[in-house]
Amino acid sequence: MSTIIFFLPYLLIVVIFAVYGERKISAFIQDRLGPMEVGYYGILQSIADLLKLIQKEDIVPKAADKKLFLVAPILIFVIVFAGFSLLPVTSSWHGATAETGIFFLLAIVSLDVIGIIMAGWASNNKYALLGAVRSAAQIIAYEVPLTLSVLCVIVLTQTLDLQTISYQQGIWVNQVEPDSVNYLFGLMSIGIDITNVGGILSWNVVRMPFLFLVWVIFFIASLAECNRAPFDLPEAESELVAGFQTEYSGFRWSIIMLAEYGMMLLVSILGVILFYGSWNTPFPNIGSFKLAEWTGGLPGTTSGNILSAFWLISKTSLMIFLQMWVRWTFPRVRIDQLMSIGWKYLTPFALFFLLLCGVWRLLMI
Amino acid sequence: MIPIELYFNLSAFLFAVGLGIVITRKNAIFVLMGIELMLNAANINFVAVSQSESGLLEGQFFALFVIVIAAAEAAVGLAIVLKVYSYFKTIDLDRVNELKG
Amino acid sequence: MEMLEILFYIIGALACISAGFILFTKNILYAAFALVVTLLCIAALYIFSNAEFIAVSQIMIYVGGIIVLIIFGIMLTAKIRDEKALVGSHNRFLAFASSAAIFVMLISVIGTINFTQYQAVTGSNLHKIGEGIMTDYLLPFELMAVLLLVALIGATAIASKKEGGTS
Amino acid sequence: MISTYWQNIKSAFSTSLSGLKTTFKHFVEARHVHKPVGISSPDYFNQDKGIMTLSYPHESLPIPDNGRYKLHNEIDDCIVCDKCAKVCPVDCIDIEPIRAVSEIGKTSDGTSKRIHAAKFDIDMAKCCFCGLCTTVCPTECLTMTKSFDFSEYDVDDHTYSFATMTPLEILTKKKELEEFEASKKKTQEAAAPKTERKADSEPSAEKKKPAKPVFRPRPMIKKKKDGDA
Repeated sequence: MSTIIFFLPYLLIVVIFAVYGERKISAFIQDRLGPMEVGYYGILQSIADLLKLIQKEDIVPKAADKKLFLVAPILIFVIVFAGFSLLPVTSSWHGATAETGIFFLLAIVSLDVIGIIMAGWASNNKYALLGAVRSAAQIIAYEVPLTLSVLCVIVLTQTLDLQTISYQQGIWVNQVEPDSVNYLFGLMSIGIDITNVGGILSWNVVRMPFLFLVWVIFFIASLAECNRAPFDLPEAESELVAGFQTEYSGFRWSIIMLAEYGMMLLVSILGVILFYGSWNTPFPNIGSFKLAEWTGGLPGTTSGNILSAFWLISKTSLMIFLQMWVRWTFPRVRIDQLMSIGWKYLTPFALFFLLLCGVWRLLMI
Repeated sequence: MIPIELYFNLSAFLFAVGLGIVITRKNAIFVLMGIELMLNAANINFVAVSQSESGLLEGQFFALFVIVIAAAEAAVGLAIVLKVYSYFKTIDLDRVNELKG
Repeated sequence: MEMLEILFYIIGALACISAGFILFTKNILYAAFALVVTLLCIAALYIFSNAEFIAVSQIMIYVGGIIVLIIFGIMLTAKIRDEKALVGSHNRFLAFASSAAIFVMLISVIGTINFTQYQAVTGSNLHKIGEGIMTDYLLPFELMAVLLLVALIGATAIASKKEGGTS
Repeated sequence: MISTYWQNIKSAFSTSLSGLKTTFKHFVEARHVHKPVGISSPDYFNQDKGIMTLSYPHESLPIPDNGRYKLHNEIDDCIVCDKCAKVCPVDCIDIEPIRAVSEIGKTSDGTSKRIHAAKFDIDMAKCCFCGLCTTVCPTECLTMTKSFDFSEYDVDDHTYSFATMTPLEILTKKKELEEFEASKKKTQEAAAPKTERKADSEPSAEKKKPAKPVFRPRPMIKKKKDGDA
């Protein structure tokens, strides 16, 4: 069964709740109340917004390139949504069986630039074009640390398939890789077998503790890839109005918004899969308390499906919260700061950690 | 499975179209695009052959190297195009006809 | 015909149509986006021929890299307002004659090949590619890396604003 | 050079973490909500964390009793002296007096009322809240209240009428005044010598003039809204 029938409604629900959540989180961080009027505690605010956006007129500027202008938002969304076709949802329900899962996801992230440039160019507006060019420069620059940080994980997991990576971080690893043994911190020399202990101990961040720093690099780079604050230069509202989306209104603008939140969700799920145990439970088996088995569920069973989906979704929501928290904490960086963070700090460190992960992998066998 | 002739025919068509683009177009970037198309047409053949039973992965390696070298070629080519544009104020290949720079 | 074959024909036709569009369109930016479609279709064809890794590389490097470069090149050398994005063509007869000749020649040559020995197989070859790059093809791989680095530096040096070719 | 590189990383981490800590503290403290406690309350300064916003129409800070917002005229105490209208820098008070034939009553502080207020309109749209009218008011009937939220859809609705007389009453009072003036003139004519008569007749003629526009229809006769929240 294709995961699309899960991800399309899930994405819509996530967007509706994320818009509401973002407003509430920003409000609480700034000691405000946020939306309060529509529904109990303003819970229907984003639905009201959605209705408003759908009713709005679909305006195409006179000087714009009409065909590209109309196609661009849909292209952006389609490209982002294509990335979801590979993600696993539960332990036995995953997307397309692609050996090159992560590689394809990284390609998706870089494809997104095409849609943004198309939107910016077709608007025939200085701000839109500037925003699009900035966005392209930023996404291409941050692809390097992003890819390198993902590569650090790949070196440890020895596979590009997302579902295999997920299985490796739990107690069911022998279902896909028979006879493989998980040691504490991944080190054979310590000799503590945790294959049947699982839980948080078998997550990638614990298997190779330095992966936490790699995750920091991944997280920063993914923020830049999503064009989110503090790297939201392409849509810096104080200088560029709204960047490449300046000329869009109504339904098409909401599609762009949907794609933006979709991208957030995509990189959040990717981060969880790569570093934080995917759909695996955080509780390990302790002696006769088989917490990992009770809270994880055997793959293939109903409880296994429900529990693993629960863990994946809750971890992803935590990641999205983290993105929002970061957004409402830091001011926007300058374009030269952005480039120097990307090239001078993140890239060398990602390379260093890649080397470290290679050495760690040698210790694992 | 899809017969390999189809890949070859398609690749022949794309190659011919790429050649047509390279010959007809005046704009340097258009010409670059035609070249990319021709490189891709060749790649299709390499990859199509490499799926055979004997596991001729050489075709895939070749395609991989072609893709990467095409990236290098495009980077340098576009840099040259930009330089030409800043000097001649045009990238129309018919009007870029002085050798002395 | 089975599903896969129909899909192959659709994608192949899409590739041909978009390639033809590049040939006939006047708007260079439309041509660039049509090239995106062609390259994506070719990536799909790679997946049909059991070359997933090459397909993703195609998307990543060609569509995500080269096309973006080309679009930047177009943006820096053309303006949407003053019709510079529209480009004429010349040598039409010569082009038609030579491409048609090449096409006919290729098709006739392809017709003579005996393809029966090339029986397609399915199965993973990702690990083989990885091992191949690190063993048999290590030298070309490293040379490619050096070439990319040289091209990168060269492109920056050429396109930089400084006169007199310092750097 | 190298040391600044590492120092940058160090400061980036420490400042980022402290920033995140600060915002998270605020996020957690959002459990508390400021109560609508006024400045006069002793625990006004004790609420130093939590959500500051008041969801205004539903709750609002208490206004001190000496707040200077909407004007209010206690018409029973008003002696229609016209001082407020005279002192008003923006001419927002519009009074139409009718002299009474005799004392019509006393205000609460004992001043006798001799003038009817046919019209006592205050245009709050013009008012500049200077409070001069309240200072000059001899009977302290014109006051500023603490009601501040009196927005309307029509600017005309900002004119508040405090006169309580009905059109019929105004007519009767005017007639009474005219009759009284006429009878007074007669008695004066009868009593006074002829030389004084001319000088006396002129003010009475003047007095008659304002009586002409007896009644103008007012479109905005509206009950005074009680805006105290």
